[in-house]
This record gives sequence, C-alpha cells and structure tokens, in this order.
Amino acid sequence: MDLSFSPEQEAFRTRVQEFLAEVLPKSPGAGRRGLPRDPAEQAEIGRWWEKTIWEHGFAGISWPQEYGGQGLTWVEQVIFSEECARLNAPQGLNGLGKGLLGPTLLVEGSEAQKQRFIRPLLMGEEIWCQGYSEPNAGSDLASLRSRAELVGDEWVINGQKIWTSGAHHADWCFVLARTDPDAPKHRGISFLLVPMHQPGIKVEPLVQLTGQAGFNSVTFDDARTPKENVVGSVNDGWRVANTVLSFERGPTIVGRYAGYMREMEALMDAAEAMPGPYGTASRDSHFRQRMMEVWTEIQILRLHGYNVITQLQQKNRMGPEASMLKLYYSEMHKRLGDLAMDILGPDMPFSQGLESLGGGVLHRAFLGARAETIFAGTSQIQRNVIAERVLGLPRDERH
Amino acid sequence: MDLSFSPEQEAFRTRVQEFLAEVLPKSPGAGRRGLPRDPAEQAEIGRWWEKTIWEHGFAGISWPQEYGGQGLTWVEQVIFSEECARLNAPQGLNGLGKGLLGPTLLVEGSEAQKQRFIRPLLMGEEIWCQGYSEPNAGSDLASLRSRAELVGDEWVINGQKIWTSGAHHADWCFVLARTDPDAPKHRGISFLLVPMHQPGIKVEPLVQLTGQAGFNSVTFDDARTPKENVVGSVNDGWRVANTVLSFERGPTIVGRYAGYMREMEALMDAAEAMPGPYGTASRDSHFRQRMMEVWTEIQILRLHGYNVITQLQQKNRMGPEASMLKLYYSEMHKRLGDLAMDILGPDMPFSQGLESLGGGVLHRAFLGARAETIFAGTSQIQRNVIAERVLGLPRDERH
Amino acid sequence: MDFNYSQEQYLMQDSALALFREIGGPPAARRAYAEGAGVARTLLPRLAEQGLLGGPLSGDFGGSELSVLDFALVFEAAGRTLLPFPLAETFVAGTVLNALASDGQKHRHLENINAGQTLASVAWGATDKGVGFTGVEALTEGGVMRLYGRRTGVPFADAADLLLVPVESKTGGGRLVALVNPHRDGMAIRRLESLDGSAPLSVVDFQGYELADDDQIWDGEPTWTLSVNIGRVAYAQEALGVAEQVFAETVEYVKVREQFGFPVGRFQAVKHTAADDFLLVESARVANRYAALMATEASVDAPLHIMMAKAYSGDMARRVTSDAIQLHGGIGYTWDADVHLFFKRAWRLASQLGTPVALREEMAARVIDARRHAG
Amino acid sequence: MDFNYSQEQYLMQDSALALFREIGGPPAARRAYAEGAGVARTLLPRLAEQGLLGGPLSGDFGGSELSVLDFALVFEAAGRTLLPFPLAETFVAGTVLNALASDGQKHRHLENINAGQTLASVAWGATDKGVGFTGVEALTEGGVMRLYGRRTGVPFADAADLLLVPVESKTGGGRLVALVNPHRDGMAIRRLESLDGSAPLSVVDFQGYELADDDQIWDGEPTWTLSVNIGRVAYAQEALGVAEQVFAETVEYVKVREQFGFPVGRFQAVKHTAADDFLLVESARVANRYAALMATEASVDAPLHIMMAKAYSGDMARRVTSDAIQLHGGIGYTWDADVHLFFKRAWRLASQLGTPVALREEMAARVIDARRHAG
Repeated sequence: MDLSFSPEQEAFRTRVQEFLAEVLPKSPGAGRRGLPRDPAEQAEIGRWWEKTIWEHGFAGISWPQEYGGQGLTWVEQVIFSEECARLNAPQGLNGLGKGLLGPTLLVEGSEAQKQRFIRPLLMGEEIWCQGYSEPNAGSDLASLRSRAELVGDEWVINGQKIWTSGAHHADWCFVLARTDPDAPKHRGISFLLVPMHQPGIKVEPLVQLTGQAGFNSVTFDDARTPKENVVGSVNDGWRVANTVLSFERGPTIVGRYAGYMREMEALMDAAEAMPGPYGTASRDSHFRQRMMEVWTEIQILRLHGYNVITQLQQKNRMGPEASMLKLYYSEMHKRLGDLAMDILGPDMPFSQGLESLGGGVLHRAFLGARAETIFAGTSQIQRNVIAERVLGLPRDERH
Repeated sequence: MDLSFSPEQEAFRTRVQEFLAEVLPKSPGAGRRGLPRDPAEQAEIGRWWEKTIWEHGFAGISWPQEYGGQGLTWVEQVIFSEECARLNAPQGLNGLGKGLLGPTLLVEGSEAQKQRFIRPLLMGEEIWCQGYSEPNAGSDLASLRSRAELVGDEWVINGQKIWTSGAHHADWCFVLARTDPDAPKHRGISFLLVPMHQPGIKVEPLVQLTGQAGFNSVTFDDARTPKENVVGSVNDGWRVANTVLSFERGPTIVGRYAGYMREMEALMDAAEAMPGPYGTASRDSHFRQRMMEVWTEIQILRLHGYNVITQLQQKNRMGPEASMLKLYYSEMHKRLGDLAMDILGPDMPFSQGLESLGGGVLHRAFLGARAETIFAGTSQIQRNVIAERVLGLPRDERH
Repeated sequence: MDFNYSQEQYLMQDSALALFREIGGPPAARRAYAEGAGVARTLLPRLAEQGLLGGPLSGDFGGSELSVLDFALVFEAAGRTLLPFPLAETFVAGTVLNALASDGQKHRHLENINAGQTLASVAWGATDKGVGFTGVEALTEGGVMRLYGRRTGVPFADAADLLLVPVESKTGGGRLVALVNPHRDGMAIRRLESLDGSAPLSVVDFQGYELADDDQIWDGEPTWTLSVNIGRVAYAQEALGVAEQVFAETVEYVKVREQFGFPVGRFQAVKHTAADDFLLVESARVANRYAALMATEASVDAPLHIMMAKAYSGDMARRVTSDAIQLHGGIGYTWDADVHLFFKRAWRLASQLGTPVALREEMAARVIDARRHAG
Repeated sequence: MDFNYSQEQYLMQDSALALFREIGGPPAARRAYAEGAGVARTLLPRLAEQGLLGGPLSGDFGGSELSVLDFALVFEAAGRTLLPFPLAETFVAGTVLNALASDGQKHRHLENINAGQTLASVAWGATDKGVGFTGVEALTEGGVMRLYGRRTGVPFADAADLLLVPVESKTGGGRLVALVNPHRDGMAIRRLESLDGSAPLSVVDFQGYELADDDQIWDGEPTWTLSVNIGRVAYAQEALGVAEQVFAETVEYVKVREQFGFPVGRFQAVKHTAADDFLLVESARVANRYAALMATEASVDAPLHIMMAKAYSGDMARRVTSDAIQLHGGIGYTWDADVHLFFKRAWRLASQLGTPVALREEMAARVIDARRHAG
C-alpha cells in the first residue's frame, strides 16, 4: 500500500497546476463568485474550457494518442480532475461525449468510427448529447420505444427522448433505438450516432425545479443517420451501452470528492456565521456531530476513489461494485444539502444570509442533490443492482 | 374536542389509584427495583396479579358482566391501563388470554364457549397461550402446516408451533391448524381451543438473546380437543384470527405510553448523570435534540391512543390504520433504546453505570425493542399492510 | 373523551377547501412565483365574502369569534391548496387585535380586515435575531415615537396594509407591539428572492418610522407571545396540509405510473416509503390537533405542545415532500410538475417561526432543564 | 498509487483466519460467555505457535516486526471469528514495549509474550474518565511508588499477567505508563457483567500497588497516545470483521429462507437493506485501510483518520448487526442463533476506546475548531 505518486506523476501535477494558474484567470466567467446563472453564459464558458484544455494538451488524458488523446494513464486523469475540482475550474460542455461516448467508441467502435469521431470530440468541435431515456421508460430504460429502420443506406429514426441534457448545444447525439420490434425487451436495440443539425430533430427545453433549463426533450421525426453510424452490431446496443457505464464511473470520483469538499467548506463557513443558542452553529454539538458525519462520508468517497484507481491500474477493469458509488455519493450529497439548510436555519429560504438564492453553493447542493438520486438510475434501482449483481440475491423477474 | 373525563370516569380513576396503593405493596416482588430476573418468580407475580385484579373487580373492565366482566367502557379500560403503567404494576400472566382470546370469543365464540371460557380466564384460573407461528411460517403465517383432523368427537392435532410465549405456564392454547389440506392457503384453517395438560403436547423453552426463556416451542403429537372447541366455523379460522387483531391494539396504546414515559425518565436520569464534553449528556445539544425527538414520538403515541379511543367510542370499531400503531411504537422504541445506549456511552456494555446488565430498564428497552420489530408481524410486513390495505397500493400476488 | 374535530369544524374546512381549490391551487401559487405578493390582494374579495378573514373577530366587527382550534382545519386547507395568501398572519392579527387592542384600534382595523379592505401581516423576523423582541427599537424624540431597525422574513410585506411589529422601547415603557402601515414614510421594504415563491418574504427596514400613540399595543410580551403561538399552530397545520396533499397525489401517481411492466406502487421500496410517510402525516395530524386544543384552552403546557407540533410537522413535511419528488422520478424534478411547489412550501414553512432544531432546543429547556431544577 | 494490501498481508490473513476458525468462532465465544476470561489462556499456545502474538516485536524476541498495517487484516479475521482473546491489547503491548521500553523491560516481557507465556492487556479505562490519564495516581512514599485508583473496561483483566496502565504521578515526574502484574498485592479485579460475554471486561482497582522502578515507562504521554491509536485501529478493523461476517451469513440466509413462497431475499425491503449495509461495510473497509496506513506512516493526520475510521466502523457495525437480527426474523432473536453474538460484540467494540459520538466531537475540534483558529 502506497499512496504516493511517482516523480513523473508529481511533475504532471505541477504542469496541471501551472496550466490552471495560467488559464483560469482568462475564463469568460473569471472573477465572479460561483457559476453564472445565465445558461448561455455557462455554455460559453463550457465551450471555452473544452477548447482550452485541448490546446494545452489535457484532453483525453488516458486515451490513445493515435486518436488525439494524450496516451497517459488513469492516474494522470485523476490528478487532472482533482486539481480542476480543487480550483473550481469550469465544467466542459462535452461531458457526455468524454464521459460516455468516447469510452464507448474506444471499446466498441470500429476503427473508422474512432478515426472519425474521437478527435473532434476532444477538440470540443463536436459536442455530444445522450438519447437514452424516454417519457414512458424512466428507470426502465430497456422499455424504450423509439425506433430506427434501415431505409436504403440510412437509419430513419422516430420517437422521443427526454432528460437529454445539453441537447440544445449538441452537434451529435448517441441514441438507443429499437431496431427489431419483435425481439425481447433487451434485445433488438441498437446504439446509433445521429447528427443533431437536421430537420427531423426538434429540441425543446425542460425546466427543472431550480427554474433552470438543463434538460431537453428531443423529438425524432424521420431523423436520419448513415447506415455505418451504428456502434457494435445491429441489435446489440443494450450491451454496448452498458459495458462502459461502470467502467467510467470510477475515475471521476476523486474529482467529485474535491467538489464536495468545497461545498463542505462553504457549509462550515455558514456554521461559523450562523448564531444560535450555543454561540454559533459550529459550536453546537448537534451540528458538530452532523458536520463530522458528512465530512467523514466525503473523506471516504475519496478513499473509494483511491480504491477504484488501484483496481483500474491492477486489472484495468472495475467490478460491478462500482455501481455502488453513485448510490453512495448521491445519498451523501442529499444529507450534505439537508444539513446545510438546517444550518442556515431561519435563513434557509434565502441563500447565504439575505443574498439571492441562485448564487449560493449550498442551495445549489441542496436542490441539485435531489436530481442525483433520481437520474442515471434512481437510488432504488442502484440498490437492486447491488443486491442482485453484487450480492447475488434472487432476481425479481420483473426487472 | 374535549379530553376531559366525566366525573364518573374520574371517580373510577380514583378507585383504581386507591386499589393500586393498597395492593402493590403486597406484591411478591414489592420493594425490589425493576423486574425480578428469575422467570419463575416473574410468573408467580403475574399469577398473583391476575388473581388480585379479579378479586378487586378490575378484570375484563369493558367486557359484559354476564361473563364475568365489569360492563364498563374502553375509557375505563384505558384509565386502568394508564394508572397501572404509571405505577409500574406487574404484567399479568394471562396477557394473551385477555388481549387476544377473550376479545375473539366475545365476537366470534358461541354462547357456550363464552360461558365456559371467559370467567376462568378473567379469574386467572385458566392461563392461555397462542399457537399461531410455525418454524417455516414466520411472517407468512398462513403457510402453517399444523393439521387437525376430526376423529370421532375429537380434533386430533399434529404439528409444531414456535414463539409461543408463556406456554409452560398455560392451561389452554388457542391454535390455528389446517383442517382442509386441499383448500387454498388462507382457507381451510380452523381456530381451535386445546387443553395443554395432556400427553400429546410437549413444551420446550426457546432462549432469547437476552438469555431468558420467554418463548417456547410446542409440539402437538396426536393432541386432542373436543369437537365443539372450534371458534367460528370450521375452515374459517384465518378470518377469525384476523378480525380481532386490530380491534384490540388500540386501547393498550395509552398504557404503552406510560411505560415508555417511564423509560424516557430513566433515560433523562442517565443523561443527567453521564459526564461529557458539555458537562453532562443532558447539556449536550446532540443528545438534547435526540431526546426531544424521542420524547415527541412518545407524546404522539399518547395522542394516537386518544384518537383510537375516540374512534372506538364513536364507531366501536377501528379502521385498518390501527395496524400502523405497532409499526410506530416498535420502531420508536428501537430509537429510544439506541439513544439510551449512546447516552451510556463507554458504559454501554454495563447497565446503569457499573451495575449488572439484567436489572437495567434501559438495557431491557434496548434489547426488548429488537424483538418488537420482528414478532407479531415484522416492520416490513406492517409497511406492506399499510401500503396495500390503507393506501390502496397494488397488491403483490406474492402475499 | 372526544379527540376529534366537530362536525361544524369539518364543514367549515370543506367549504374553505372548495373555495381555495377554486381561487388557489398550483395555478395561483405559480402566479405568485411570477408576480409576487400582489396576488394575495386579488384573493381578498372572495375570502372576505366567505367570511374567512374575520374568523377570530367578535361579532361586533362582523367576525365569527372562532378559536384557533375552530380554524385549524382551514389552515390545513390552505396548505393543501398552496394558497398564496397570509392566512395565518391575518388570523393572528385578528386574534391579537380582537383580544388586546384598544377600542379605537379595533374600530380602525377589524372591520377592514373582515371586509378584505386591509391586508394584514406580521413581522415575524428571522435570521440571527430569532422571533423575539430584537431588531426594532423605538426612540421617543420630541414626544414622537420613532422606529428604527429591521425585521426579516415578513410574509407578503410589500402587498400588506398593516404590519404587527414587536418593538423594544429604549426610552421607557418596555415592550410593545406596533401597528405599522408599510406604505408610510420611514419604511423600506425589499422583497427577498426566496425558495418558496408562493409566499413572498421581505426584509422590512424601519428608518425612523413615526408611530402614533394609537398604533401602540403595550403589554408587548403577552401580545407577541400569543401571536407567535397562534402563528406556530397555523404554520404547523398548513405544513400538514401541504404534506397530505402531495402525499395523496404521490400515492395516486405510483398507482398508475408503470415501470418494468408494473405500477411502481407495487414495488416494496415504494410501498415502504409510502407507509412511513403515512405514519408521519398521521402523527403530525394528532400532534397538531392537540396543539390547537391546548392553545385554545390556554393550557400552561400549550407552548411546549405547540413547539412540538410545529417541529414535528416541519420535519414531517420536509421529508414527505422530499419523498414525493423522489417517488415521482424525473418528472418530480421538473418545474411543470407541481411537486416542487409543495416541496418548497414545506421547507419554507419549516424554517419560519422556529426551525425544528431550534424548537427542540427550546423544548429541551422546558423538559430536560426544568426537570433538573425541579430536583 | 496502490491502495490495497499486499499479497503477503492477504496471505497472513488467510492463515490467521484458518486458525481462528479452528480455535475460535461462535463455539469459543460461547465458551467465554459461560466461563469468562480464562478461555483466552487456552488459546495462547496455538496463537504463539502461529506467531500471532509476537507480530510487532523485533526479531530479537522472536517477532516479525509487523506494522499495524501489516496486521490489520488479522484483526479483521479476529472479528469475523469472534475470537475471545485480547488480540488488540497483545499487539498494543508488544508495539509499545518494543518501541519504548528499556532493554530490561523488553527482555522480561517480549519473549514471554511471543511464546504465549504472558497474556497482556491494556487498562483502557472508560466511564466518566475517558481513555486519558485519569483514574490512577502514583504516590512515592518512602522511595516506593504506589498506585491508587481505578480503571474500568479492562479486557480479560482477570486472566492477564501483564497490564499496561496510564498513571499520573502526583509526586513528580509527570505521566508514565506502568507495567502491572494484576496478580500481585494491592490489586483488586472485579469482572463486570457485560453485554458481550465474548470479551470479558473488568474494573481494576489499585489499592497501593507497589510499582518497581523497572516497571515504569516514562514519557507516558506519547506512549499512551500510541497505545490508544493502535488500539483504535485494531478495534475498528475488528468491528469491520464482525460486520462483514454476519452480513455474509445474513445474505446467505435470505437467499434460502422462504416466506410467501419465495426466498425473502427477493423482496425489495430485504434487498435494499442489504445494499445499504454492503455500502456501509465497504466504506468502513476503505476508511480502515487508510487509517492503518496513516498510523503506520505516523502521519500528522493519523489521529484524525483513526478516529474517523473507528467512529464510522462502530456505527457501521452496530447498524449492520442490528439489521442482521431483523433480517433473520424470529430466529435472530434466539440465543441459539449466532447473530446476537456478533451484535453484542459490535456494540461493545463501538463503545470502547471512544464511542462514535465522542470521537466525532474530538474530530470536530481538529476540523471545525482548528479551521477557526487558522483564520
């Protein structure tokens, strides 16, 4: 057991730190506290960030050089995520492209697909969105009804996708669609790459309870994509979509840790400022206990991250227990948000004392955490997955 | 809305108080703190108590006078329970007879059965135990396999019952047994009254995790009872057993409240005595919050009791929501026990400082509460019942 | 022993609920999110027409002389329909003025409140100052009493005609409750952007506001204590309504929403959450019932049981509305679904007039510490 | 970056587990419930034979020079098998003596410990005194140092040959750790009836015990801090073992136990409890792994992360063993089923060397308060 980094890795960290010190002050949003509330402004920053990290050679750190990646390892990727989160660097606009599509293509894509798609993705020139969920198939993803039919040399796609975040910025969408309507539920689905800029696609915003429109509904009405834009075999899309999911979840954990720690710091600041019967909330045993509980959970998330990285290094593969991490951090984040609100006490309806709601990191955590336990597999589904796939409890024929 | 009692009811309360002041000092266990640990001694006290309340005219308070009851109402029964719990009066040995069998007979029994069984039951001359659960049918009571066959004028019973508390003291057992093996699971069960003192019955103790043997296993090996000792119709025993369950749960609530309040007092005493970084645990905000949470839950239990009594008075019937109270108090009691252990802190393994474990009311609450969420319907089953029968959520065909 | 509301009390709830469903509900709440406190004014005529503004007033002023117990179920109805109106504050103002104000004050305000001419609110205060007599001071300068300071978390302040404000007099006389017209000079009202747009909250600054003699209610301490206690009963009852409405809708939703080929309500995880929430709602119901009874009987234990009901209902409503979002899945996270309106209302109600944590600390003083002093 | 135990460390665990399964397990734990601390003595020869008593000792005394990180998985194995033996205390005594004792002290004790001739324990203390230097004082009278006072919660005290005791000297010199022979004059040991019979605890009274010069380890503060830190790592790791064993057995049980015609493990309520418990166990595992590493590297953050691991593991083990009783249904509440042995062991481990609540309070001082002082 040894958590130290090699001299080369430490040198890489220094390089990342220098890079961040140089570019962050030039960000379109620099100097402002917190994220901008205007979504267009957020997107502008996200686009700038993609371009910036590409230009400085930090895009696709662990991806092969032949497709535009940097050819390094998970460890460098983790170091980069950690430093970015620590300094609150912007979120890139191409998160789904880099987090899901890229890894999928690298494992399941044809050589031609890799050559065609990876580099523009890493450059931030082609932004991706994800067409998985449908209005009547939330947690039950495999019940999807969107259909794709091969007409001549093209797939013709019809149906509706929902909760597609960033669709209004996207150039491409990776879509799960039913290509064999007669096959059993999990068969007969294909994984298609579909260009967004065409008349057959309509994108409509879905406003969240925060009042912001991060999601979209995307309607496919005879939308088209060339025949070769299927990843893996036709009708094998369910497997393709699933192989990479857990694979990719691990390395982002350490970055998440740093983000949650920043929220924890804000929470402890608030506790120091909020008066109460014991002086301040930070001196109140009730809040001290709860703060240390959450603090502990955040620390342990980091350690889970170390564990994941170790496994990836040793086996280049994550076990199914990686699915537990999403359950872990989403439920933990909810507790963090709730605790923050309790610390704010009578000021809870307002963010940061009497400041406006939207700007507050604690309110964003509070409301955002409620999305995390629902999307990308509800906590209920995650628990089923752990019980059945990891612990081997009897499957219910119903899922 | 009016929570006051009538002058007659207040007079009854005075009579109860005078009775308790007179008899409690004469109890075989009087002068000792807490319950005796010796089960034989406990039973002796329980028998004495049954006899004493019968002699003083407090047995079967709300039951008809013609069968030996006092012919009063639920309200007097509640007043009696409340005063007994307040003064920590002993538990009678015939709890199951009075709590379950008596009410069942009063509603479902034949006139002859009422004449034969109620009076000796109230006098404490015939102690009852309950033969419901079986080794392979815990929560799934209706899967029971014990069988009774009519041979001539007698039922001949074979099978094994488990978790029968007090079977070693009992003179009679009310037994659910399958009388039609070909009927569907919930049909073909009969409710039989079986004398315990016969060669076909073997009682063996089951030691609990507390180290005490409160439960038994009872084996029926060609045990017999006369043909007429079936309550309700033959093969209708499942309905008979269930009709009375929720009916009886309500009025005991107020008595339970008083018992939990006594534990809460002991808990607050402990908090006052346990030193800690804020002086004592009772001055520590963390414990203060948790104490007031539990205190609140106990108070609300009393209010649920008032609600139940009101409904019984107005409709002489409880709705299915009475099933929620067992879930409520058993889970609450567990939190009380856990909080008590946290307050004892490093002394947790020992009861009351460095005194012995068995004598401590807090340890008894801690360990006893763990039984309450399991027996008489686990908390899981209670939640199903509420969801399906009260809220109307779709039934699972599996129960 | 009768621990239930009377037939009349249930009937009044039914008719209030019918009205609130017509003029309130999620559409009206959304209007308040968009347009602010002014929405409350548009509701005044119908509320007056149905006699819901003069509840606690004596018959002399057109009121019905109702206790907070009589009116409790109406607050619950307001919660169920997310009514964007300071109903609790109106009831508090009416109760307090009716009981403790001078004849002149009564004549000036009560008929107008009852008729929907005057929209009343209460400067509850919040932030570090709590709900006590801190924040606003009175100085008597040249025979004129002037108010200085700040109260926060004042509901519908920018639409109100009358504010009850607890004031500490620095130049003699002790504590009073001031009747303030927020539209006069010396007042500055700033609406805060807050989580629950259906009940706009403001910061109210007193910048030398001139308080006439006949706008003063002395004996400020009991007056304000009564206000807070009744406010707490009302908020707790409203939180109960919020929770039971969204819970009922959630139960219906999980009966029809299908996933994996079955209604999600058939899955145990959903059932068990629903069962636990049901228990919480029913427990808050009896706690509130008792608190309203104690308040009405002015029992010496009333404050303790009111705090208990408010704390429990606050926690309950936060939990039940949070579960409602979760059980609605993705839909529950959208602006267009109504769930979030209930969620935000519940959390805001829990935060005002004493958070659950703060109330339990006060309860501990009365239960744990008092025990120590008693020996 | 390598955040995993080494192959050697896993191999040592395997062989320890094999031995513990043979000589320990529920049958041995039940023997301790019935017969008391003496059971530990019967295990000494086999433990010595496999080199598990001299883990931390230098090769000079027959030891293997293992760090607490090397030995962590062995503590876990002891937890899994409910070993009725003071393994943590033996390791602490060995580590402390090996690192800080005089040559004479080493020679007198270490070979005997390694050979299973000396059963060592540590007077952790408990009750109101905490685990610090309170409870026992040394007075030097006529050139002779005598000990007076009490320590509680001392594991296997009545079977031990050697006790490490933190002592405050009242007649100069400050703090020391005393090496005490509990069988000599001036000692009174009273076994307490306690929840977890598999690890008997005693009150140890010092009634003028005469402490020879060469039974004193000065620099008491660092010596005792090292003892407590290593003890905490060991207890946390043992709690992990307790929980994971009973969790594994519970998972197997719910796969086969049928109710309503199906294995109960097919019901979501069971699945979700199991999933949550799995998460807790795995989280405690990484927390413990890190704590052991920090302790071994003597990191400045070690105490904080050790407290964190101990607190989290304590809560985790209490919860997982409680759920195990619930998921076993009625059987879980019987004496004959082993579940309660795990339950009681978990709760006892959580209560010693700092309860989760007490540890979090200490952590808060290091995290929350230190932050304030840093500005």
